[in-house]
Amino acid sequence: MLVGAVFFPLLGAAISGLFGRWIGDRVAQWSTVICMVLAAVCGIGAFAQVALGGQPTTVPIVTWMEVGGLEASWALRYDTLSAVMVMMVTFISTLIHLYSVGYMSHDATPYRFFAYLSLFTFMMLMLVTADNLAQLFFGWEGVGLASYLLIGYWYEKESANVAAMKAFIVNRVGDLFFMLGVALTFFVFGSIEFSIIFAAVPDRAQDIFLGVNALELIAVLLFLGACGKSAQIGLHTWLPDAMEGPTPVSALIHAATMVTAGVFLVCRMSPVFEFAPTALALVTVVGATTAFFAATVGCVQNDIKRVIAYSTCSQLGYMFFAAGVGAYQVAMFHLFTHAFFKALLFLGAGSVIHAMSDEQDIRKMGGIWTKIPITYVVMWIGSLALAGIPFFAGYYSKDAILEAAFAAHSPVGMYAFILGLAAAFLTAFYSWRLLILTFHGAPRADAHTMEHVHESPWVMLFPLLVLAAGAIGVGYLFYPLFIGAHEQAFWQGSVFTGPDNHILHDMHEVPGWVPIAPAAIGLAGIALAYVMYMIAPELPGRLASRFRGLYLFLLNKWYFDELYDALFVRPARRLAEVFWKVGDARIIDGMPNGAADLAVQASRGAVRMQTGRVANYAFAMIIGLVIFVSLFLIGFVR
Amino acid sequence: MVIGLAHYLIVAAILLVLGIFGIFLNRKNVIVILMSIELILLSVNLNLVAFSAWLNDLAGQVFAMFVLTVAAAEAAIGLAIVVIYFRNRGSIEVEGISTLRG
Amino acid sequence: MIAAAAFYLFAAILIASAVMVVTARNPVHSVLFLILAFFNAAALFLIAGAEFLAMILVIVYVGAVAVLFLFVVMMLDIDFARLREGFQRYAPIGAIVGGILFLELVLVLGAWTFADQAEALRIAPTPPSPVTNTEALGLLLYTDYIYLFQAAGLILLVAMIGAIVLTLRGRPAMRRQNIAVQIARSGSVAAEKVPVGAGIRELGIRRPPPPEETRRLAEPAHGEADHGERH
Amino acid sequence: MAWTLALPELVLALCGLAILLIGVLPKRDTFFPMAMAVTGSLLLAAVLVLGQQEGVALNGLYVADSFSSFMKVLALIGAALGLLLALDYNTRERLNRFEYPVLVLFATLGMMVMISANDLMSVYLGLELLSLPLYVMAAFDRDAGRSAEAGLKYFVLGALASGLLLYGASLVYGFAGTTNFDRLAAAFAAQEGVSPGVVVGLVFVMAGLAFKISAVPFHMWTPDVYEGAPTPVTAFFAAAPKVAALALLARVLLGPFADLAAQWQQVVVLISIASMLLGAFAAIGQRNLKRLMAYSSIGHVGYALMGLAVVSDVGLRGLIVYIAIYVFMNIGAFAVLVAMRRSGRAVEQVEDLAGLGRTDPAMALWMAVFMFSMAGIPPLAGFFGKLYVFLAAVQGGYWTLAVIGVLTSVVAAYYYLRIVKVMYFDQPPEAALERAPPSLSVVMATTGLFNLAFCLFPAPMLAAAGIAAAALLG
Amino acid sequence: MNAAGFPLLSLITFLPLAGAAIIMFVRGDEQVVAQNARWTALWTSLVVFALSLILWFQFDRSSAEFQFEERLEWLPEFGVGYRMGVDGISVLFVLLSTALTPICILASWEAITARVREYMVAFLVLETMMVGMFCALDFVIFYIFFEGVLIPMFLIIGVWGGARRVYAAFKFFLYTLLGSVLMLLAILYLWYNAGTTDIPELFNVEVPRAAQTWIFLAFLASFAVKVPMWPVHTWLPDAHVEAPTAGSVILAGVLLKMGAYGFLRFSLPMLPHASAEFAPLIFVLSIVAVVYTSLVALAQEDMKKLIAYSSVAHMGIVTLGIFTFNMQGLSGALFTMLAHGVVSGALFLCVGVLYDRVHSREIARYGGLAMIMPAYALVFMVFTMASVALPGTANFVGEFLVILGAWRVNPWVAFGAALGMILGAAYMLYLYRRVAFGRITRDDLRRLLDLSPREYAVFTPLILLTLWMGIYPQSFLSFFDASVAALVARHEAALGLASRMAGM
Repeated sequence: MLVGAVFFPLLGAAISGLFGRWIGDRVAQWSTVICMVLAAVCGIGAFAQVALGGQPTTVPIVTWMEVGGLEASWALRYDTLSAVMVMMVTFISTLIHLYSVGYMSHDATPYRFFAYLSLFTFMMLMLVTADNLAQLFFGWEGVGLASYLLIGYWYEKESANVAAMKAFIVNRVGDLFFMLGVALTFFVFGSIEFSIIFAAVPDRAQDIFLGVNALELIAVLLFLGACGKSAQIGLHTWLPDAMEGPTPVSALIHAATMVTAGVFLVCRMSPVFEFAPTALALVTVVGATTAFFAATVGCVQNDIKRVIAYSTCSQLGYMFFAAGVGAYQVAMFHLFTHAFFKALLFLGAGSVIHAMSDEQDIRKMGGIWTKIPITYVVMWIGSLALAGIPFFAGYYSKDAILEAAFAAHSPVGMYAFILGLAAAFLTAFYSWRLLILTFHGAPRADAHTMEHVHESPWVMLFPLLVLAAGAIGVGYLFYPLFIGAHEQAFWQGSVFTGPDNHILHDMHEVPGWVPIAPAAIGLAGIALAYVMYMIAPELPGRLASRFRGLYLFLLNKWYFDELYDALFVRPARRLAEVFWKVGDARIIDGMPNGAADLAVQASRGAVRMQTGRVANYAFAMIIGLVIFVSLFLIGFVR
Repeated sequence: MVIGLAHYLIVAAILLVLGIFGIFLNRKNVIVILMSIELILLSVNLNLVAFSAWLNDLAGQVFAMFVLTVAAAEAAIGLAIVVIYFRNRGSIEVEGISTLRG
Repeated sequence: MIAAAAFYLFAAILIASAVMVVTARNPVHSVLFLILAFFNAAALFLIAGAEFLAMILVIVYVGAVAVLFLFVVMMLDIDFARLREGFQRYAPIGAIVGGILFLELVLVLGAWTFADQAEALRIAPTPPSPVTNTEALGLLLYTDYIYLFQAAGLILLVAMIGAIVLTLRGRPAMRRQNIAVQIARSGSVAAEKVPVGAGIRELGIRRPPPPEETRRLAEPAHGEADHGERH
Repeated sequence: MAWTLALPELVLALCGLAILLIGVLPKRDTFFPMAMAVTGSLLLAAVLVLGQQEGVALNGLYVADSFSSFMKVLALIGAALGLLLALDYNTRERLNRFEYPVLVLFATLGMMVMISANDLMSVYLGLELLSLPLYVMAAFDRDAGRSAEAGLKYFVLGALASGLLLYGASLVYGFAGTTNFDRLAAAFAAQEGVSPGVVVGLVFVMAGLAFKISAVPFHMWTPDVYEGAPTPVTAFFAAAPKVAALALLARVLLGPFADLAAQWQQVVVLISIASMLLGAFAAIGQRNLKRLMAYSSIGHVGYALMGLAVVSDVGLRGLIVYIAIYVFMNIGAFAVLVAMRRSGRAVEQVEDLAGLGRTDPAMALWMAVFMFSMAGIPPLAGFFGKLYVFLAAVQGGYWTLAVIGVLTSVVAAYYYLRIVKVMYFDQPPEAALERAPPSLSVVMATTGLFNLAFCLFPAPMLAAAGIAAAALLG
Repeated sequence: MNAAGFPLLSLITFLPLAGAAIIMFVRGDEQVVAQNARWTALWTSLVVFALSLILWFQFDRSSAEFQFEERLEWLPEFGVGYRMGVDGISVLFVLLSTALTPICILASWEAITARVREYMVAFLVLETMMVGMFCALDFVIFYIFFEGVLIPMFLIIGVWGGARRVYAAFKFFLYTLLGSVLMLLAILYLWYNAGTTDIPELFNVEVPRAAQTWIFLAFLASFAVKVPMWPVHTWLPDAHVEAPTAGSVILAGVLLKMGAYGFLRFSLPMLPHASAEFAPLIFVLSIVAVVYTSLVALAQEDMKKLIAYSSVAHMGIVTLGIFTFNMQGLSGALFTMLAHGVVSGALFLCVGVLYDRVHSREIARYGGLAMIMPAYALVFMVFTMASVALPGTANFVGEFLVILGAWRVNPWVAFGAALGMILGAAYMLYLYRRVAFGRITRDDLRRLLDLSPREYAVFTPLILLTLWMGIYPQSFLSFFDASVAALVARHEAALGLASRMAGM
């Protein structure tokens, strides 16, 4: 069962990917779906056994590499942390597979899509069940690959290809630091296996490396790696572009699972982070900044999926600063709930796009809520959960995060709290901006499109409904386990909290206004959106022209892409050109070519002596003779 | 005033240098070049004879003898080559019409 | 004293005529000065006591080699004027190199001493007075040096072969009597006009060709081979 | 009696005389049988040399030892192979006069006298016995202006060189008191200092010998004569006489003048470096194959001299091995040159080889083997030649020599490669080269296989060379 | 005798020559000859490969000693002998060579139509030289094989190469020759110094400190060119671009390894002090190689040239790993060599597939191939990902270990090496995007056929190998574990560093 949860998706991927062309699209699709269902069953079983049943275990498979003290094995480490992830991933992935059957029905090569999707799931499972950093990195990069493939799934679209590449390369920047973090871990601990590392952390707490605390450095490096995968500010640029992929991909990868890998990593490495307060502060600051930054950008975007993408980015920021203040469990909880409602939002958006004949610009939508009521409803549910409206899933987790930030009683905690509140406001605002622009008002699409607006087939709606149920219920259901009363029994130490870390306790002690504030502020955001887009639709345009600078700043995502382009991409290209055309062709090749020229010159010189004249030849002989005689005599005199 | 060995040797050295000088001077005229070489050989013989006399050793004269013989043979061959060269080129000029160079 | 005077006289003439050999405008004069030089060298040999060599020098060199030179110079119809061109151009540098060489040689030769064990090293000491120079040489040549003597003989043989192979031409033009053809021949005797100068060309001797012909002749081997065939 | 020691020379001389006698009988086309007879005589002499005893004979003028045996056999084989190259070519070019093999025979006899020389007089006479036939052979195509010009240039410079050698010999004789090598060696060994006259004389002698091996700066005749002389003659020039002259140089320098090593060594080093450099660079732009081979041979002599310059048994052994391998590479390469014919005409430009890899794969293969071998690329024989001289240089600590040696070998590799390139990379012209005649194919295959297979069994030759070197160094 | 009971290594080495001889003597119609030559070459190489598998199974992985040793007298008085043997470091390279050769022959099946017989002969000779080089246990024998490789490779590039083949062939030949002749001098010095050229014996000979520097530089001249390290790498792109596909495969797959192998086999064990002294220089050069050539690769417009530059970058990782002198670094370097041999060879084959069809290597000429040739696109993707060292593929293990090893020496070095991760991804994905993705730009591309069964046969083993090496590298790592450990131990003992290292 434990093994099955991980490897069924691989089986599905292999069947679909290798034989998809021969067995036909339908067989390929359904074989992957069946495999996923099996995996989900196993995943839930594993969750029950490991997390609920309290039997953490490690399934060794085979030694991967063993080089002079470095040991890395293929093994499945099942503790609560990974069991939660396994269950969530398999479950949501199954739903999304199902959804895709409908969504991709008009595609040319669905077997390929499903193979990628299953492959991704497998990689993600490898990531979460890794028992050492190398295997984690395997999954880490594997999801990167799958993400690359899926973003670039419509490879005929140039923008999709560029986005895919960008995703991979930006991720690689993070991976670079991850890799260095692994190297340093090995250097410090002599091992990269979690069990050994965690056991040795306290002993190594005072190690100094390059003048800094080694654990701090490890934590920072790993966090930088996590930033790449989880699209934190600075390395976030790939995530909005990744929306070029099919919508189920965005739902699965760029909302529910892959992007949360960074959060997972921080939680997984919590024993190290706990001994690295500075690193944690960094995590908090970065997380909070991202939460706010992404929310501001989300407010002005016009692409339905991009808005949700920035929202994802923002929510990831929440998770990070939760982890940053030491509330890993809270971070995981938000991760868990977020997976449901964000997948729901994306799939809902997909349903909208599907209905609107692949239109993604919300300015060209509107007035369709009657035509696709189920989608409309689930989008509402998702948005409510996202905005942290009480009793929806998001409420429990988001509230907890802000409480934790407040309870940290530190400057960075307060910074996170304030920005988190602001982001909550913005979140609510853009969520309703989206809802209103998409579904209400006068139809802004052309008549032809409007005629075709239709509700999605059941195979797509079913997952939506299940997720909607999740978005409503999981918060309440799992609150006690994740951060509530049964927290200790549930985590069983798979998330480490230091002896001085009482944040889970402290967060229940915060002043009364703190738990209410997010919900209140969320409602305020909704209200503002309602005013601006429902009551006075001309207001946004006026504001935009009034604060043109700010608007453009936000619309252009704080000019990050332009900055990177000017800072890295273009210099790199120019440098490449210079290295090639000047460095290689002129300077380095100039040496051998110049030497060859010299040789030819020397040859000409040597041949010029060969005049064909006997007297000259004799002359040369005599001169040679005289020189030698002179040499002798000089030597002799000396 | 006694005639020393050095006198002979210096006469021979002068002949040698003259022979060499002759090769440069008569760049084009092969026959004179051949004669210059004869001068060189003459200087050698003068050397050998002088040494032979001063060392009281006949080996030098024997050597000179062989040199004479070979020089004669050499001259014969040389002149034969000059003749065929002249037949082919219509001149014994070895400068301007040299086809072998580079 | 007389010997010294004679030495200086002969040496002076020798050097003077050597200078003339290399500087004379006319090769015929050069040969004649060469002969003079040989005579004087023979005299120097005599003073040094090498009578046989002196005789040989006169007989072999003057009698054979120099005459051979003369013969060739006369036989080949040479445009001497052209050969003098560029005569002076390289003289200075040649003189410098020659001068250096000469100075070095003087430096070295002046330092001659009787080698330490030269007495013992001698292979063929000059025999005491009753034996004449010729006799002594003869004894040596035919006994101790028989190996080299034979080698020298072979060299002369090779020289002969070489001279023949290079210069002797078969004479296809020389009519041998072919009786069968003569008997089979019918009709009258035909008179044939022989081109002027053909005879001398058959000997392989030609006038210097005009410039354009020079170029043609300068071409590689095959053209020449054809040419040779035509005779 | 002592003269039996010189039996090979005597037999060869007698054979030569006999062949000459038979040859002058008025008969048509005696070239081929005479050539065969001479080849037979050369091989007979080689057999006799192998059975030769060691010792000094003929009033100290002649020496036979392992060194001389090795070099003589090498020279005889080189000469025999060189003669084989001429069989077809001379017939086609109407040079098929019987004097040619006879001249080869006497030249070879001259080499043997040189190799066995134990006296400056023997040196001179051997040298002349070698040189005179060579002068004649260079001009052998007497109706070709180039051949005559080559002969003339060779003769004039050769005569000058032997004049210098003689002058040097006379100085040595005068200042040391004898011309016999053993006595000279004994004298120098006993003496404290040495008279400058001897040293200057030695330089003159070296100049004369350097001329024969065409070492810089006494090389100037080489390209012109190689180009002008008929190709088989060039092949002959490039192989056997070099063996003899190098052997003689080694014997003179390491025999009587071994104790003056300090004096002559620097000259040999300079000559060696200059030769390597010139051989590497001057050939780069050459288009005429024979000229190219001339420069190449200058370079090879430079490498061989490196073995001499280090004055050690390893060095001498390197020299011996080098020259032995050189002979086989060179004869092979010239076999290809001799075989180059297009539309009945002999051709000799590099471009004429174009596309040979397609039109005549066997010939191209052998040529490639020779070229790579000359470039010193393992596993071909040429590499081993270089290996041993470099080893000697490194052992002696002559880093300058060694480094210049390896660098020039890279430069030289360029032009060898160029030939391979022309053969294999370029398109064949309209009219392909004619197929090689059987006699040449045999020579190519023999020498080619030698070059290929040398790496398998290098030990026997090295052992023989070791013995030879030991014999010379005592 | 040895573990196999018969002279296995010699057989593996020289069997191809026998095949070449057979091919040479085949006569007849050109087509028939060509076909016979192909089959003979293929079977010969397959038999050789099968024989070499004995090494795989019978090699004692726990021992650092040389195994399957053979000894024959060759030049006894010089202390030179014909000695063959493999240890953990070399055994896998023998296998790599023997495995790549049949693949190359198969890959040239239809690509080479002119002078097939000569081509196959050249290839088999090349195989002999490669295998011999890795087996040689005598320095002189090693050198002979090391340089002997140049001859067949020169011909392969020059005769069957592209437009600028002459320039490329000469550059390749002279560049590498220049390097290796300097090494020859160093070999001669060692030879003279030790009186033997037996490699195991030379390990025990202490080379004077002053001489070590010079010898190291001479070795560096040779191996750096062969590797190739920056800045002597420029011959490689030219050679790769002009060489026929199979030639590039061998060049990238095996020949580049010869330099790194040389470092491992000679520089490190024989010259420990100089190696340690020069390690910083090597690091700098390696990192420059990684960054610089990666950037240059980014600007390329020719597929092969791009992959060639990527090879330089990867070899930079290798040299870096070697000079870390620790287990991880060295093992990583070795593993990267093997992985790079498979992966970049396969990448060249991928280019070859296109070249055979379109006769162009210009990237801009292609686009949207994923649509027309899905199987090809998949294969290409696998190797692209392997080239960017995605975990689970062969390259990752090596690169990972090198970075780990490098960190132990100097974090900044590790950082430099890791920069290659980003740049490598950039240029490889950029290439893939332009070739396989995007719209189909030209109509003639629409008519292209997907992989043929023969091409499947070429790629399948390589894909399997790539994944195998990525997923279960232990079966390869275990081969050289003992040998590398011995190497590290020897190095540390020589430097007297053992105590210091233990403390870390």
